[in-house]
Amino acid sequence: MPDRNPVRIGVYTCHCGTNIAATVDVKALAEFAAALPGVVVSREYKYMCSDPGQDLIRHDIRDHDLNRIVVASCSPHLHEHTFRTALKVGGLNPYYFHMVNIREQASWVHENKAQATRKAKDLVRAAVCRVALHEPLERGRVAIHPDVLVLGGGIAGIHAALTLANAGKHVYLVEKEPTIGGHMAKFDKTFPTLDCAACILTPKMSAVRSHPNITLLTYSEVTKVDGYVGNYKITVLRHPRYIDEDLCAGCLECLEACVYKQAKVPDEFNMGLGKRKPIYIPFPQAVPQVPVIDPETCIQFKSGKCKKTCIEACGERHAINLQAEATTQEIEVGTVILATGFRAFDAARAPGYGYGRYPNVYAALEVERMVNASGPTAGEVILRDGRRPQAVGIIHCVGSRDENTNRWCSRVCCMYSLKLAHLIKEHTGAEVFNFYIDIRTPGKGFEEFYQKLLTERVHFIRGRVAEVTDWVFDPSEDGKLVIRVEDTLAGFVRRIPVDMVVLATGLEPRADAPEVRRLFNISCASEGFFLERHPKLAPVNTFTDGVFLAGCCQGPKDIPDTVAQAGAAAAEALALIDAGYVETEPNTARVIEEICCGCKTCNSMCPYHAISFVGEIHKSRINEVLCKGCGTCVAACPSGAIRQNLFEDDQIYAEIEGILTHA
Amino acid sequence: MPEEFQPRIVAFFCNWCTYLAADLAGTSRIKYAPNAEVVRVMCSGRIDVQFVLKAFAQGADGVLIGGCHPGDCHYQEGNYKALRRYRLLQRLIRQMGIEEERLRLEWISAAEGDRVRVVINEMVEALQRLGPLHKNGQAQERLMEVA
Amino acid sequence: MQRELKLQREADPEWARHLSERPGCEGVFSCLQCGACSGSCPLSIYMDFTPRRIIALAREGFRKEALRSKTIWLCASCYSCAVNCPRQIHITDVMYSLKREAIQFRLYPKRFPVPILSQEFYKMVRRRGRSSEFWLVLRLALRSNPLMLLGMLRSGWDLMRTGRLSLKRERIRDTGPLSRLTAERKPLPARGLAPGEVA
Amino acid sequence: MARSYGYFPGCSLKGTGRAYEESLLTLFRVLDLPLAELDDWNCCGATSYMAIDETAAFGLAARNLALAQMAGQQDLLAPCSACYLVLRKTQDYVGRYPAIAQEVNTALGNGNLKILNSVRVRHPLEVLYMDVGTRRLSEKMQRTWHGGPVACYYGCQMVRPYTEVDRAFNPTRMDELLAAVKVPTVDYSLKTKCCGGSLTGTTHSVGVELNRILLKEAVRKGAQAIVTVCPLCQYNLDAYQSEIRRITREHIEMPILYFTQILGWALGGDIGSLGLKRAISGRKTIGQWFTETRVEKEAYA
Repeated sequence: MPDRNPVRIGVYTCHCGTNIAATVDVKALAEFAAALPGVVVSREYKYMCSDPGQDLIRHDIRDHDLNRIVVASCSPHLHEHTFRTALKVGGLNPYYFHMVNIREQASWVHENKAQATRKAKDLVRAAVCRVALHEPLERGRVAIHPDVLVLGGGIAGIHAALTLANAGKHVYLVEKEPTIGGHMAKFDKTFPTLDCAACILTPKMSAVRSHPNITLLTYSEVTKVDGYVGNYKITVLRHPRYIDEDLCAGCLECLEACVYKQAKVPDEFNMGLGKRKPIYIPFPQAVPQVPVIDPETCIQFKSGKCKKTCIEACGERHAINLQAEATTQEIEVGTVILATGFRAFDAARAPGYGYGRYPNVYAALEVERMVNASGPTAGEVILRDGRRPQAVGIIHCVGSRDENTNRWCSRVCCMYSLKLAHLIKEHTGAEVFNFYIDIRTPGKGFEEFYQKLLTERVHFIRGRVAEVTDWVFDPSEDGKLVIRVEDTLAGFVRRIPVDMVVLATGLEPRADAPEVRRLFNISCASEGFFLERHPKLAPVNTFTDGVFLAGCCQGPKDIPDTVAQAGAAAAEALALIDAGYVETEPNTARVIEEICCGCKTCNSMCPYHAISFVGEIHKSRINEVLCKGCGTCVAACPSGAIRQNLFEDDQIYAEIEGILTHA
Repeated sequence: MPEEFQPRIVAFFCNWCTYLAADLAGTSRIKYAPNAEVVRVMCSGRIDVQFVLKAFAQGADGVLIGGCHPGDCHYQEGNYKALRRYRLLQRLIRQMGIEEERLRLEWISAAEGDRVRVVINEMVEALQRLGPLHKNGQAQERLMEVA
Repeated sequence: MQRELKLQREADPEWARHLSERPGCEGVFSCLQCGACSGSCPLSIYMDFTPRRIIALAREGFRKEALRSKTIWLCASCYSCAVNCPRQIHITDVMYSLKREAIQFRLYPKRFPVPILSQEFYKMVRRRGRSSEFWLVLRLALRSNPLMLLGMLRSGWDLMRTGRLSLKRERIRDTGPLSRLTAERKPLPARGLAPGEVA
Repeated sequence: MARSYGYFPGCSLKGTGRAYEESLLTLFRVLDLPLAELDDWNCCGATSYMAIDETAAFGLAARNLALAQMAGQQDLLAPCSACYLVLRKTQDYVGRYPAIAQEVNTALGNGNLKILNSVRVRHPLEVLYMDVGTRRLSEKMQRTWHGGPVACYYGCQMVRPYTEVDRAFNPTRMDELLAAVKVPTVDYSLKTKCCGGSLTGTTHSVGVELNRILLKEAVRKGAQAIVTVCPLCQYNLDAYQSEIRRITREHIEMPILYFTQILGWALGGDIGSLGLKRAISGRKTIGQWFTETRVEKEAYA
């Protein structure tokens, strides 16, 4: 209900250091505001968001008995909450407040001080007109379902899931592939410590499997998301594995028994360098320890004429069911952590480097598998023809820092290239050449690792490779791959013959990122990675409450950063869960029954089915719990019978007038 | 040389996409014309036909509506409703003798900071070509009737 | 011992800015100095400065160094640099722009054939609308190095006997627009001219 | 009724590049695709003009575009890579820089010629690949190749910086066209390396060296001839072989053909009107390869 006391407005202009003050004449702005109708106090201060700044507001509320507050500073997305809390502490209803964005929308985007100040004045005038019409509002509360969905079973998802599970929360860990482990499971060693990836990852993987609080759904995808923070309904599609996870003991005798005596299908986990059977387990430490049948290559699925030796081998357990079909499962959670990871840049998109044209040009992940003791070559670094390379060239920034492909720096390539350089030299004793634009080692122990490589006599040539070719300019190059590059430090162009070329491909968003983004109603940054709520202050939050980000789906990062972020995301989720409820914004819509003519126009407008038609009184009614406050129905109502808190028509009219009244 | 005409634009930006794009433009220090002033609404679906007419009646030379790309609406389909009303409005203002270029609808996602610059600058140029709306007497009368 | 030292007063940042505003030259300030251009250039190995270093010189405002280099004349406009550049800089156009300036201010090695060819070609086409290879080569040789003709006897004869050498002087009917075009030509502003340099 | 293509020969095709024009006309005749030579066309400006006066350079090309437009042509064929690039680049820059468009227009305007970018500048290679297609070529094939494997040389300005004709890296359309008429090609890594253009005339030694490299690598890859798409490339590779032999004592002697000559021959064009006699190097080989041999049609029982 509107309060009767005369409006007494306080206007506070923030300098934001010089961020605002440099381009907007804050003094003039404050004086201008002081003269506006209803304004009792108008001040400018260096940092309104700081404690002294907020105290200023509180004291004025007390001393000048203000009942409306306007702060002209930064974006409401940054500090609206801060100031509303200040009002609350000052004993005023937090919704007697309006924020004016004179930083992102004035001082930072305009150069002419006069014009920027003029615009700031208009905006402040608009806010003053608007706030006068504000009414006190109360936030609603929604209980939070304690279970959590973690999407993606790489190191990020695994770590987040374990953190939550150890805190006693139930976690659904959904993974697209038949096993968890993600990219990290493919690595041999990790930089800069060179400790073995498997040794630090597999214990966590088995912990996931055995944890009572974790429901592991591998080979599965989320296909539908309903609800909102606190109460999400998630539909999960489970692809058929053709082997029952509960019945299978993981003896793997079915693999032995397969009619294919020799593995002949290119093995995805080994980047096609190795072979697998139609019935297979991605890698020995896979979790769950349950094989999967690939219907594309299994004879039974292709021709229906197979001895089904696998089923025989399984015997009494009857774990194998070739009739199995995809199933869907509904789960209810309160919060979601997205840890969907990245996709490695496709080296074929850098045509000058001959990937796919010259057999001995490899992408980094292929070499990762090669140097891995349990990889397709048992740790041997060899060429396609089995020879050992005598000289290897590692080309940095493939698909990164390039207007023709991806603009961004992928952050990990420098370090993994150094790691591969070290491992290749160690395994083969070959001469190793690194071709780089800049070496970026901003991390604990990174620079030291670089130094170590330099002393190991690995060559570092500063120059972006122009091309990899088999063109023989000099007899010494016969049968080699030649790397042509300007050695920008030596100052001349060089041709360097090598046996093997490794392309340090960058990281890019997964192909399915846009779908995931839409499912969970979050945003992507221009390059396609998921967008965090604030680059510094809310790096794991999204603009959708209750949905958090972990790992490379938010942007390229290395393992330690990924794990740290996963922990942070888990903590954010826990904070919500343990609070037990979330406060909802009061900007919901309501029907003024006296005016409603029962035309039902609004009923179809609401995507949340919050509007129902009450037959007996022949009027529509809005369920405030379901209403998300978009205001679409308000704009649609022909008789103006629907009103929206905080976005009342007259408030917006006042704002428009305020903007357009010439000073 | 005569002072160049500075059009006034009222911009209705949705809270989740276009307003964030404007924030991004700010944090990236992208410079654009100071002629557009933003009214924040939760969703472009909230934008009432009356808001736009009111803005014109109050002396705006142009009105810009910014929402999420189709399919990306934070409220699922508010932007489609906005699109419908925009089409209606285009017909309406044409009948009132207001040039269509004075009303513009743009889908600008949170990632498209530079798009804000492009759109607003384009619009300012267009309006400078058209000149002030209040010079258009007929339109003024009609506006007074409806708003 | 030869001393190599550059003083900042020898640089002309204004010129660099001006260069960066010419069509096709916008990118110079976003150059990474990665060397992809020089690496892919088939002629960089003959140049006194690699294309990358030309960009470095240009954007630091070392006008004379850039304009006097052989590099800009060796550029055969094959555009490898442009398609390889991770910043999509139109390096070929930068070279063209430098050539234009060097010719306008006569900042090229004396009797150096490439600019002479350009000028002869320019004259011929402006006057007649088409170029006639035989006469073009003849004028080039006479103005740069007449001995050149001796070396050309063989290929000249080859062309003659295969009927590929036309002594006809091609010409178009309507040369009006062409002369108007060349009349349009507006010279680049004279910047940082050393005494003795004529514009 | 096949639609006709506007045809911009450019200066070289009337001189050193005659064989290219002759074979091109023959090829398009056997494909019955009419070519309409642009009336009163002028020099495209090539690379040299740009080095003197940008506006004029664009203006020269623009005049041709305008002529084509007024002649009502939708496509303008430019067989010479340099011509193709200059015309294509002019359209690009006139579109991108209003200032340039303005100057060029005022200059041409008086001669009531307006630049119109509606004309599509095209290279014969791309026309044959897109409009005719490999399938039709193999169907129309009249003679079977009994010559050796060839190296397809695309050069620079046809594939860079504009990539409508083919990819900038490892283009393959010429190889595909030749494969369609059963001509074996080798994997030639230098297919887009520069021939030096006019450098053979200006900084001779450098220009010749570039061509030596191109020829030598072709030999190493087992090619017995090089196929080109540009009069300047053809001339450079063709004219200096004897000189290269003299300097390097390497025995290099191979025909440098135009792709239009091979296709024209394979499709049954009159051997006399393919300009084959205009070759300087490898004349003997050419004589042996380009003979009257018909495809033996399999008899169906």
